[in-house]
Amino acid sequence: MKKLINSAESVVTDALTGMAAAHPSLRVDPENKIIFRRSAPTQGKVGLVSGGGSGHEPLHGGFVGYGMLDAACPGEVFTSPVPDQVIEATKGVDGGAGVLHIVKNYTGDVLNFEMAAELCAEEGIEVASVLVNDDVAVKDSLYTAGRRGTGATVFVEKITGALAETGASLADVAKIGEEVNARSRSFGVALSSCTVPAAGKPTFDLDDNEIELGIGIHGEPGRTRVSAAPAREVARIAMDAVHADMPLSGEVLVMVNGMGGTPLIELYVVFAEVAAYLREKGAEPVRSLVGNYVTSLDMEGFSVTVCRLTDELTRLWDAPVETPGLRWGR
Amino acid sequence: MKKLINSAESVVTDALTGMAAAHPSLRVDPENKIIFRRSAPTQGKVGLVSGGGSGHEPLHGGFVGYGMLDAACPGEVFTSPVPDQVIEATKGVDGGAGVLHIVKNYTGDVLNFEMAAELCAEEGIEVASVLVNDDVAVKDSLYTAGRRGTGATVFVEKITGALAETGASLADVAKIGEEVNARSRSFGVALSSCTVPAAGKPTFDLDDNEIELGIGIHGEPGRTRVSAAPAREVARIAMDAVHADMPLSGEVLVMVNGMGGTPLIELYVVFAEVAAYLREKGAEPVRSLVGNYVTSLDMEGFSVTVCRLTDELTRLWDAPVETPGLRWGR
Amino acid sequence: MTGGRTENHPHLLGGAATLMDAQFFTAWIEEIARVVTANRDHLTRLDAAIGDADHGANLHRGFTAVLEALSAKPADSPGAILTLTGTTLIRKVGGASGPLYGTAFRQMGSRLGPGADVTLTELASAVEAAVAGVQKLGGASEGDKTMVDALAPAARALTEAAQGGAKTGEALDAARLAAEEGARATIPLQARKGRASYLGERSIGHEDPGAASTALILGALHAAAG
Amino acid sequence: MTGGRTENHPHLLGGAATLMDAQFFTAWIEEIARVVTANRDHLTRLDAAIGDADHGANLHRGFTAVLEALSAKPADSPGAILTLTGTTLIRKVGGASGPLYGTAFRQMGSRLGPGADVTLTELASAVEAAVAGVQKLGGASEGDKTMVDALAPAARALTEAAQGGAKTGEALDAARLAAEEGARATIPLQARKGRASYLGERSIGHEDPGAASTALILGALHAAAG
Ligand SMILES: Nc1ncnc2c1ncn2[C@@H]1O[C@H](COP(=O)(O)OP(=O)(O)O)[C@@H](O)[C@H]1O
Ligand SMILES: Nc1ncnc2c1ncn2[C@@H]1O[C@H](COP(=O)(O)OP(=O)(O)O)[C@@H](O)[C@H]1O
Ligand SMILES: [Mg+2]
Ligand SMILES: [Mg+2]
Ligand SMILES: [Mg+2]
Ligand SMILES: [Mg+2]
Repeated sequence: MKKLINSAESVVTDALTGMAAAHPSLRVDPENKIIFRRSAPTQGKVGLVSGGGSGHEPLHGGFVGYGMLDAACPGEVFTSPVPDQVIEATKGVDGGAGVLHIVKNYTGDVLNFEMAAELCAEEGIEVASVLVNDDVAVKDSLYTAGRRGTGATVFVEKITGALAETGASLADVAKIGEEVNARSRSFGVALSSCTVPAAGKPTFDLDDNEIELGIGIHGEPGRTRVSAAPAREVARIAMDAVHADMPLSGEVLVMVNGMGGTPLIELYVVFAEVAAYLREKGAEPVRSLVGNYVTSLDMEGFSVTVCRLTDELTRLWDAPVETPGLRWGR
Repeated sequence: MKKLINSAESVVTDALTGMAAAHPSLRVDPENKIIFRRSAPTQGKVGLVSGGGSGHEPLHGGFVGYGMLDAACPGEVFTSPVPDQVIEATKGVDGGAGVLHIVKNYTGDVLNFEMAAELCAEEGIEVASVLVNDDVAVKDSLYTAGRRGTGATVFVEKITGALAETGASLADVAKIGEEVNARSRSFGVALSSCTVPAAGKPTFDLDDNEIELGIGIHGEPGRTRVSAAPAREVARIAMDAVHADMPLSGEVLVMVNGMGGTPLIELYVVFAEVAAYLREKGAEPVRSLVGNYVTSLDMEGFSVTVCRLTDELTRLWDAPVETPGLRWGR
Repeated sequence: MTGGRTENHPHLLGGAATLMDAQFFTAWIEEIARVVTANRDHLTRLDAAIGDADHGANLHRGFTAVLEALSAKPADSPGAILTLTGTTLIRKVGGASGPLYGTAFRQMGSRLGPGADVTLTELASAVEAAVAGVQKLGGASEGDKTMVDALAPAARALTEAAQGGAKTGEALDAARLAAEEGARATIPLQARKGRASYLGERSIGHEDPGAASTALILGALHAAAG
Repeated sequence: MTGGRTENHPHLLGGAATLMDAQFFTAWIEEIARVVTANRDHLTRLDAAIGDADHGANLHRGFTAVLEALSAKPADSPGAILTLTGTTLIRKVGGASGPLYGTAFRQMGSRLGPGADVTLTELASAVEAAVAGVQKLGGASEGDKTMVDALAPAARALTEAAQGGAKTGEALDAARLAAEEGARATIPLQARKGRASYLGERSIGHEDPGAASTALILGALHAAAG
């Protein structure tokens, strides 16, 4: 394993130190591992807190700022944050209008955020939460922990963030978050495994002619392994999975997301295929993101996330945002 | 080799098709391989054209838009564009105030842009050019092709772009480009080679405990190979090389740039070390970029670029920009 | 896996009615920390196969913090020791195993209450409370391929041994064996909870990391008894 | 490397004064396209060692386009064929080798002018013009480890052979040998031009890809003569 780190133990803290140095608009607490807007809390505004294991950068810390999150709690690599972090973040962003937790659906994230939410509620902070579970590769049934939260998290954070800036109520902000989640689906493909620093070697092994379909964002192996194929076919497999679960139509927001080790030139090649697929199905990609947004350390591969827009969602997507990872309109 | 492409032959065209689909603000000509602002040319404004081999995305196409380039000409992977592309781009952005070519100092780029500039001049378009040569790993002497242009290209494109929007003259825009280049230095480190699609295998091989110092952005091997080391030491080697060539002081703009295969979490770890180094030398990183800006396909590694700011340069850096790769202020 | 023992309480092997004190529970926690560290890579490898390759690192971080917490403010009763252990795990581990193991230890601590000495029957009841706490929080049943598959049989074995008047040493050995067997028995199962459930049928053929660490924790309990 | 020949002009082996016509130059270009394709990976590997691993792909793309251009609008004189070749290389290759080889062929074409037949002396002068064009554009001297190291000796060998009254076949063979020797002689050199110069001393020990492709181009010239 070769990585640009000082040690597996310090990687999260060291990266937070870098974020603090790079982004004066953020207030970073590397000790307790919390990233706040420098101006937090905003009085009268619903506070937005998200978090999860590290290794998915820019998610979540890179989405703290005007029009998106108020704070993020990064855990150790691929390990959900502990309740203390979430509690401190929640208190720190409470501007009197309640706090929304945006939680990706993993057992660890759910449990830790729930414990924190209970304690915050006991201390009189109104907390609601949105659970993101967009990954169609997981069968959602009694026989699994439910669908994973992946790419749609970016959409949920952006759109709830935009609505929160308008002074909307906690219930309304939570509601739109759920709507975005309900209208979004994702599917991921890996060309290589990632290497968790503390583990020191790849989580799984792929032959030079194999790819892994339906992967998550923690190096969990996917559901099937197939032969490597041209981008056109791989994109079609991913989009077929999305389309089978949520028929594609109308105006959509689409993200072709890199898993961390895949260069932008390849993501654009995939995006071309995804856009062609959408048009073939009668859907129109009116908004898009192409790049690294929800990564899995150094994994090579991509995920595609589609959200069926409404006029309101499009308007909120277009609203100004000013974070290290997403910025427009100011 | 596993890549998200359809074929080595079509990768550049396919990626351009993706860019066209993703960015309505651009007018992309995948056939002739040119990326224009949709609104080009802007009458009365100096037109800015850059270009170079593909494989460095978002450079250059991702920097086309308000406040930065008017057009970009991507060549084949790691191969400078041909004069025809540059000529068409130059004509397409000429708004009557002349056109600036921003050229990275490689034999191929220089020759192809020069040929194009001559032909454009013959057709009555005023063309000036700025040569970017910021890479301190190359000894600039009679015995080399001169220093390579790498990370400083982003700074030159941003700052000349900002000045051009003010209606400044071609001579002034060229002059500030040269000033940015003269005040900037870079150094790159690879943890792995890249794989050129048409070559099908890594350009060079590195053992699991080796890193390559002083690499460029085309998979050229660097000047020395050393044992892998903690980020702190590697960052120090890079910064020592920069500091030895251009003593660091005052307010600086600094970019920690990923080579394509390195995740953001590691780039932030490096940035923390770079910022600490700068402060140790009495310089202050008042502006920064951390991310993938000038990549080398799927190479793992980073480069660091430092520009010693002036008040004017800071103001122009802060001016609004709206491109797929850099955006703020609008 | 690496076994072994740090501190012994040979007197515990004496008879059914032998009491377990704060020193015993401290020895248990220390032994857990030791075996977790010794098996850190093993647990991470198990987690790499069907999860996200962090279970070893998570428990190592957690029990390292528990040792620090215990030496910073020594808890004086078995219940207080286990409660502090659980609280520290919740505060330091994260992931799924942090809240789950944290709850397990906190449930044991609260079931034991403030008393200075613990009988085998009380211990069995505490481990039953741990099982109930984990199941309530995580919603897993036996057979879902989780830590419950090792913890629940261990609780049953302890309860049966206590009811049957077994000696403490024998009872702890039975609990250890039941946990180990439960962990091994997760291998052919398809996961229905936690991260491994995403794999569907591909989770079959691998031991659940949380069940494996539970077996280590029960092994440490036996080892602490000498 | 792969050698071989496509079309032969056995009459050219006849005597010093034999003339080379448009058919001969077409055969040369076709033979270049063939050997470049056959040696594509070899050239790319050479470029990987001290450059950016694209030289084979670049020349393959370039000469494929040249073949298309020649068949789209057949040029009828040697000079026109070489000029079209050079122009096409400039328009399709990019990189350093595109303008340089493009200029080399355009210089040859313009030196040969519109005549239908070319003498050995005229050919030698044309290759000298190619060398001058490449040197003027790229600024490289012999010994800088570039294509000039193969092209310049080949031009000298041709000129000497022509002045010495050699037969065309012998002269082309001498040029080929000089180019091959020149390419081989780049191995111990440290590069001072082009991408390889960035490597400093590490460029030593590798053959320059452009010199290697020049040797192939001169080999194709000899092969075209039969
Ligand atoms: N719902 C659940 N109920 C009981 N145990 C669970 C549940 N979900 C996960 N686990 C246990 O947690 C273990 C994984 O712990 P760990 O790797 O530390 O956390 P994470 O899965 O968040 O990375 C699994 O092997 C399993 O035994
Ligand atoms: N200044 C120069 N003068 C002559 N030949 C040069 C010069 N620079 C580079 N070359 C030749 O070009 C070759 C590289 O061509 P190619 O790989 O196609 O272009 P690039 O270096 O742009 O990738 C080198 O091997 C060398 O022979
Ligand atoms: Mg985890
Ligand atoms: Mg090249
Ligand atoms: Mg895990
Ligand atoms: Mg090359």
